[in-house]
Amino acid sequence: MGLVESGKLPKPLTSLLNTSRKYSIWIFQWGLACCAIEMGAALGSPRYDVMRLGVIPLPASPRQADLVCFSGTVTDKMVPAIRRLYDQMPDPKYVISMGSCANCGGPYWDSYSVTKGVDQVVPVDVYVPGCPPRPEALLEGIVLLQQRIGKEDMVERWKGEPLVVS
Amino acid sequence: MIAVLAAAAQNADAPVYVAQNVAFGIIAALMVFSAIRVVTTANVVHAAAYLVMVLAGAAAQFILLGAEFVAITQVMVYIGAVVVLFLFGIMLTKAPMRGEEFARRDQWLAGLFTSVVLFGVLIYGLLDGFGRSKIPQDLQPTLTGEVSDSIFGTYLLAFEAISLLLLAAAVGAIVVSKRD
Amino acid sequence: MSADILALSWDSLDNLWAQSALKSVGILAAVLLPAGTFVYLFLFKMVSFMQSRLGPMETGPYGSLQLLAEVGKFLQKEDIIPERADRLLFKAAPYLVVSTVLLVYIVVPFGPDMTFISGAMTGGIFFAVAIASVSTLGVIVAGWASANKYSLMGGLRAGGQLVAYELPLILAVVGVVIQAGTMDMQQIVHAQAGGSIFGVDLIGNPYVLTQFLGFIIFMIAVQAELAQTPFDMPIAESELVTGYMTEYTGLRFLLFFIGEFASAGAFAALGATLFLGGWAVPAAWTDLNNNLFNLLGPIIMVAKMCILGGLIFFVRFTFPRLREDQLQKFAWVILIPLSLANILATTILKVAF
Amino acid sequence: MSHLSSADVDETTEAEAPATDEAREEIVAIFTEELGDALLGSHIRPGDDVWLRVSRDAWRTAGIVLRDRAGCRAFEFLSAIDWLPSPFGKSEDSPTDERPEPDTEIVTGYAGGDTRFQVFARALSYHRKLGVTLKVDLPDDDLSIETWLPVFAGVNWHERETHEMFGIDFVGHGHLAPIYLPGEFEGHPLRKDFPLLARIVKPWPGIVDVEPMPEAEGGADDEEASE
Amino acid sequence: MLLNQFLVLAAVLFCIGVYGVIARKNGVLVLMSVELILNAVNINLVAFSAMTDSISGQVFALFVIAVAAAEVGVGLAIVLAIFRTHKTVDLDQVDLMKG
Amino acid sequence: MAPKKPKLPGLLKGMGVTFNELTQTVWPGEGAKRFLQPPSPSKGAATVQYPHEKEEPAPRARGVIALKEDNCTVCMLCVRSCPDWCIYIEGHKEKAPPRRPGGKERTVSALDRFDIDYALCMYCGICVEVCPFEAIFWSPEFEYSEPRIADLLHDKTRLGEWMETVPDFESYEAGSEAKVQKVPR
Amino acid sequence: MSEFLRDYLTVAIFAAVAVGLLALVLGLGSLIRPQRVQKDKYLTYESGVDPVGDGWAESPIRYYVFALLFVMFDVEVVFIFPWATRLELYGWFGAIEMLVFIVILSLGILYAWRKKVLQWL
Amino acid sequence: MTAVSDRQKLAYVNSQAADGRVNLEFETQEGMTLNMGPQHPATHGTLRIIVKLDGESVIAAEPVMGYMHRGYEKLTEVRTYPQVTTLVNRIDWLGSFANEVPFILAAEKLMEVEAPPRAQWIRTILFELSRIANISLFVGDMALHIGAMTAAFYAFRDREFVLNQIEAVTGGRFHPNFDRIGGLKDDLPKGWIADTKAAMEKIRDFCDEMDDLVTGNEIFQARTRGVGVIPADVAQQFGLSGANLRSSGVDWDLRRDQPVGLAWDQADWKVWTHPDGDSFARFWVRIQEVRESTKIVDQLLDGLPAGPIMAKVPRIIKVPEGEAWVATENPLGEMGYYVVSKGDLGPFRVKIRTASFNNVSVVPWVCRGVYVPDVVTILASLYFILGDIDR
Ligand code: SF4
Ligand code: SF4
Ligand code: SF4
Repeated sequence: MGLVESGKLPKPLTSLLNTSRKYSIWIFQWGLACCAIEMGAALGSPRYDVMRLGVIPLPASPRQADLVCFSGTVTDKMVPAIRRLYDQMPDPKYVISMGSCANCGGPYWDSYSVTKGVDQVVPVDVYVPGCPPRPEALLEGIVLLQQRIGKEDMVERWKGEPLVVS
Repeated sequence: MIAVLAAAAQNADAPVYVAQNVAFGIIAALMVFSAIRVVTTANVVHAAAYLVMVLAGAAAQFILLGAEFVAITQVMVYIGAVVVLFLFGIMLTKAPMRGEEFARRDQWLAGLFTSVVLFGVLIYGLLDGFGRSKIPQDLQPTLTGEVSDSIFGTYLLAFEAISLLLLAAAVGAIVVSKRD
Repeated sequence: MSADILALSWDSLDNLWAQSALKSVGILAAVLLPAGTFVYLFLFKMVSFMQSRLGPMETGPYGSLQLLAEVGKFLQKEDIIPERADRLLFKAAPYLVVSTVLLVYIVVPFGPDMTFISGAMTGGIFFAVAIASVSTLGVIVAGWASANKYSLMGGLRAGGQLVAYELPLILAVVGVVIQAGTMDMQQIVHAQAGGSIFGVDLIGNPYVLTQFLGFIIFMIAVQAELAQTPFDMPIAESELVTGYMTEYTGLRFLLFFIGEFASAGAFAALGATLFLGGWAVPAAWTDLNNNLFNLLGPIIMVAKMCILGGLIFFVRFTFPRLREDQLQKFAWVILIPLSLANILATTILKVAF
Repeated sequence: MSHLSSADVDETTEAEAPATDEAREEIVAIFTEELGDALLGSHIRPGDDVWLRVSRDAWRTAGIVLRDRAGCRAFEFLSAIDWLPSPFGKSEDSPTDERPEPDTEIVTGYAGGDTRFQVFARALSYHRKLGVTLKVDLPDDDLSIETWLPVFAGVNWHERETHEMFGIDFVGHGHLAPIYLPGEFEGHPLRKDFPLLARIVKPWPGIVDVEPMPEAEGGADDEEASE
Repeated sequence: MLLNQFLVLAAVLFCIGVYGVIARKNGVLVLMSVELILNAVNINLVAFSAMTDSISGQVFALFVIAVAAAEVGVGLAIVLAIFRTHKTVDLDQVDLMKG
Repeated sequence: MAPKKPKLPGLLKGMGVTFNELTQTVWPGEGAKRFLQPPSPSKGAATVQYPHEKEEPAPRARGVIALKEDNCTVCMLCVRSCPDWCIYIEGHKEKAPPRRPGGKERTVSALDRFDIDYALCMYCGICVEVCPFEAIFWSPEFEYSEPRIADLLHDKTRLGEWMETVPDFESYEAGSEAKVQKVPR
Repeated sequence: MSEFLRDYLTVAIFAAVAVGLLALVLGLGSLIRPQRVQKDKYLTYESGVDPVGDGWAESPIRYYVFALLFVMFDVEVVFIFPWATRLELYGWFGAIEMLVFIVILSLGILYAWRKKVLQWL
Repeated sequence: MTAVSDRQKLAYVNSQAADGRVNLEFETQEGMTLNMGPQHPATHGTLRIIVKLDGESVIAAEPVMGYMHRGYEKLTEVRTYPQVTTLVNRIDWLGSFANEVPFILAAEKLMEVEAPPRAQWIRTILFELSRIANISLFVGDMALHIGAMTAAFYAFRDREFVLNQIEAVTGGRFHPNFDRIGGLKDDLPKGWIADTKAAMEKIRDFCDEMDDLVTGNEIFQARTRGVGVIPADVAQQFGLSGANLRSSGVDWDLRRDQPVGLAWDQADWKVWTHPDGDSFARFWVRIQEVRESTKIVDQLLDGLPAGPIMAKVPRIIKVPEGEAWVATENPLGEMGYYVVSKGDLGPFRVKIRTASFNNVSVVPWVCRGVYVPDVVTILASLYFILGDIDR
């Protein structure tokens, strides 16, 4: 099988690969609710321009994505789709949970139809607080994620573990 | 295959001749294999893919024979257009993914028999008729201009007829495929 | 690579292996460089500036290493083949698309001696359009093999569109062939450099002037062949996700991606050669067979390609997209008759003068 | 809408005619004429709104009258009210506390009502520049009513929603599939007796010993917030 | 190169094509088999053209390609028409068309 | 305004718009002279390059809640009016020396725990508004993403640290009758 | 002849290089990329819901008509190209020949247009 | 509005409209079923549209929603009035402030209090600002769905100017929670008026730019003209409102025709209608509305009265018993709250009538017989917010 799992990859190469993952993150556009607009602003507004960071907001299909940002309310009806689309992304993949709704249910913590946090469905790498977080807060989350990817332990990740900083 | 070709093509003319033969052999084998797959594979789209191989092989053979223009035409019309037409046709007829249901007909044995017999007859005829006659060594690639001169000279009538034929085919096909 | 050295030693290099190796390196450079340049220069930077933002900035100075990061990333992406897909064709389709693009470059001259072929292959532009038409197959097959509805519809749309716009493309080229009287690209370049307009040969005769209609038709058709907006129905992301590429992941997707931009480069190269005078400058200025042009030629060529490429992406990010039926109608009702008329006009002028 | 209007013109009219509203009276008159006894109650807030309550059998007729006679051709919404007081206490109570004996007395709103469930709908007339709210009572043992689909096409989703949220049946609708909730969801969330589990499970944060309100304390620390 | 090597190749393709025409159920596949046959013919034509160093063979090959294109167009149109009426392209099941 | 009759074909006009933006970004400014200057896209673009420079959020921006611990009297008003139940306060009563010399000894409430769960908070500001003792304030800070959700629960030390970032209240536009308040430092 | 064949040998080599290179890159990728099986990973993507139907649905007939017209014109182009290179030689005669040819084929488009197959069905 | 009084036509419309409820049994029919959504770029996030295709033309389209259903109406029953105010911000998340206003007005109506003039003017200004923020995004979004990507970037860029102004006064870019029963939470900060006027200037430039880039573009027109025509009768039947209604030729704007006590009547502005009822009309009307809004804001800023921003209301708000319906002309269309109070701290029942729910219910009717790309055009031109549909 792969070189990475067997741990045969030399260290410099690992960090090179980490760096390239760090600077090339294709983000899957999936807006769920209000936060999606702020995500859209972060991705689409010239003022924030996430492309500067190497985050490319091109793919509309999970198959080409590295990062998915769950921005908004996760409802029980949506959960299967979220899980499936997350599954359909190719490894290595990262998840940002944006906004109180995705973190914890937020304003709808007591609602009958809202899931209390996207982390009950998929593993989350970075939580961005806010309701909605301003676009720069999302950028901060992305920068944080990039820092962590840069130092990430590939072996763990290749096994499908959540992001581990070595 | 390229290695052999390249090695052979390095020197003077005569080895090129050998290289041509080698190339012919390889391409021919590929063509025959693909042709067989065309008529045996269960999946129609695969059959089309194999057909592409046969057609490309034929184009390569044309190149070997110095008929550049025909070869490019083969690529353009057959691969670029006719196969696309086939693919559209296949998709229009709901090509089943694994087309077991569309395998052989009952008379496939008869078909096999016919073609084997036919093959025997043909081979006999060919060997008998052309023996070891060779394609001239100093074969020159045909220039497009010559083809053109021939079309617009000797075969002018045929050329115009082709246009009529194409028109007729287009009209016919539109009539047939348009239900209302 | 230094074209100078290459050119000097070209004849003495009788060793086929060395030649082939050099040519292979050359073609890779010819394909990947324009593709990379186009992606970085146009997709990342020019478009960003058009949208009053900056594009990649963090990866290397001004984001110049972004492309390397992309490749490195895609190398590590998992390769998913959907279980319902047709594995064989699913895998084969990207090869088909990319390699046909590669072959188009063969006939493009980059200098008086900077060609991949000798003059014996006379197919020239005819060869190029024939090969380019094969990539249609790749797209349709990719759409079909993914067993996905978006892909299938995207593939079909792409097929329908590519065939519809191939005709105006080819017919626009015919005008040039009539004017030059040859299909060989090198000779077309020389014909333009050495030509004259109304007896004035100061600027040669770049066919963009005499074949302006042809040029416009050619560029429109190229836009459609590349499936760029306003003709990007096959990958219309607001309807079909990413069309025929929807199911492709990782490297295979990257191949399509490279293929897209490499073919943008290829068509830009064809356009530059056919209409802008290729690697040459007007012959009145200098002696074209000067060895210098083996060095300058590629540079001039790339510059001209960038002009056309810039135009392509400029249009792409300005316009909305047409609907599939409008697109077909445009091709059949306007472009093809127009290009036929262009041929006839060129014929009459050619014969009359 | 007297007390809200900022235009002085309205204030003068308010002064002149505080209690009559001819346009809305006319609506009531139309309904009385068309429906007769089936019009069970009506309520007018002058210058603001009109409520009408019709009998269940006349529901669709009332809709057609509303549309064609009253000219309210623009459909606004259709929904229902569960008049049962919440068994989980009021919003200021702690949901986790021991709650008092639930109050089951049903008090209905404008235009009256007899039963727990009431369906109400509203349409707007562009000519008259007013809207009309229609109400209808549903008996507890038969939560069903004629569909309004032939009256307003747009009612389709509203009836589906009401069906899902209250469990009310719309006879003749034909496709009362769930509209919001996943298929496996049980219960009708907008009924008052539908519990919000999260509120019951989580301890109410306000129960720890409480400093008296600043007003009550009487100026010990007089830096109140501005409002 | 021998002339016969091309001719034999053509013969092989021809026979495979004939087999396909007879044995395949799917109408589209039958048409593909016909293409095989026509290709065999083309190879023959070009080979003879090279042998005799005359251009006519190639011109004829071009004409054959043109005719083949027309043939596929009409043939497929017919297959499609059959598919529309019979919802199948299985030639065994559309025998009634053979009248 | 009816759409003006286009003098140019709309396609060309559109290209003009984008082309104009392109030049504006690369060579910001007015007039033809700017083209002589070296291109400076980072000035011309609307972009604020986040990790290197930050935009200035409005002083009223609701970024994070800061706690002035000394002012809190554990009255629990904020807790009870929070729609999300995301403030957790625990306190106990303490005897404190009299406020004025000679006064009687008072009972004050000391704060044991003051946590706000920013994973749940909906940033509505109700708590800040109801607090009668000016103990909590909005700060426009927004950079506190966390890789672990538990870290989004800020305890009173962390909340106290935000206090430094609370901006002063601005004055009001003319015609206002509201009075400007002070942030206790 | 050998020059000619050598040119096409270049073509073959390029094709081989293309395929080889792509295969090489893919092979390289397979050395380092992860392979993790997840429940729904290999399911066809359909906006996150269960795929409906079999994905190979019937597609509209008009694509076929377009492709058909394309084939007709493609064949025409094949004849135009050699003619274009030699036009100078043929003069008015050649021009008229081609005019007739093109006009006859354009009748095809005209017919299709009249039959409304170029409109969206 | 168009003259539609004869009964016959009405009957016809009714039968037509009833046809519009498709309620597909998708598995059994002929043809190809295409899912757009819940994750699909065309559906603003999480709407799902099941499209039944014959080739490329749509036999039937059925929206499936609920992927964003957050249970507002239930949650309002367990929250107090201030808490509900902040909650309803999030219904139409682009025009948040506009969501608060009708609810607050309904509560005020029941309590019989009235906000002071200055508060009403500021309310109106913020209301129009949220309309601009909302619709300018629509402009870019619609262009994006038709393929003109750059327009979306411009929309996002110029929208920021408005958002900045909203944030400067309310503290939230999106969810202001600024309205209070009886007035406003706070007054305008210093310098805000001048900044806002500058922003309005920018927005007008933006409208002109969009006219050049998008509206006048021949391709855009070809894609939108005659696509998704909704006649006035059908629009009323389905309860369409807002620009969707006005673009069908119905001259109806709640701001003018049923003023609820804000300051719209103090400004000079115009209600735009368009006779065509197609996607282009909807786009065009909305652009004009942005222009009108900038005018309203400018005029109101000039004449802003001095005074308090809060009426006398008790500190703890209990709303007396009664029922009230208040609807305002929100960016998306008519948004109304039917508030039933029983005299508690919180409302007894709130029926939220959102514009998008009705606007989208016309989709099955209007999407029959169009092509797949037109579905996207129509959805984009109807302009809905998922939260506004599902609540
Ligand atoms: S966290 Fe707030 S802004 Fe984000 S989706 Fe939830 S309610 Fe909307
Ligand atoms: S801002 Fe709102 S949700 Fe957050 S702690 Fe304060 S009251 Fe609770
Ligand atoms: S923060 Fe304010 S409201 Fe909350 S407990 Fe402390 S003093 Fe009371």
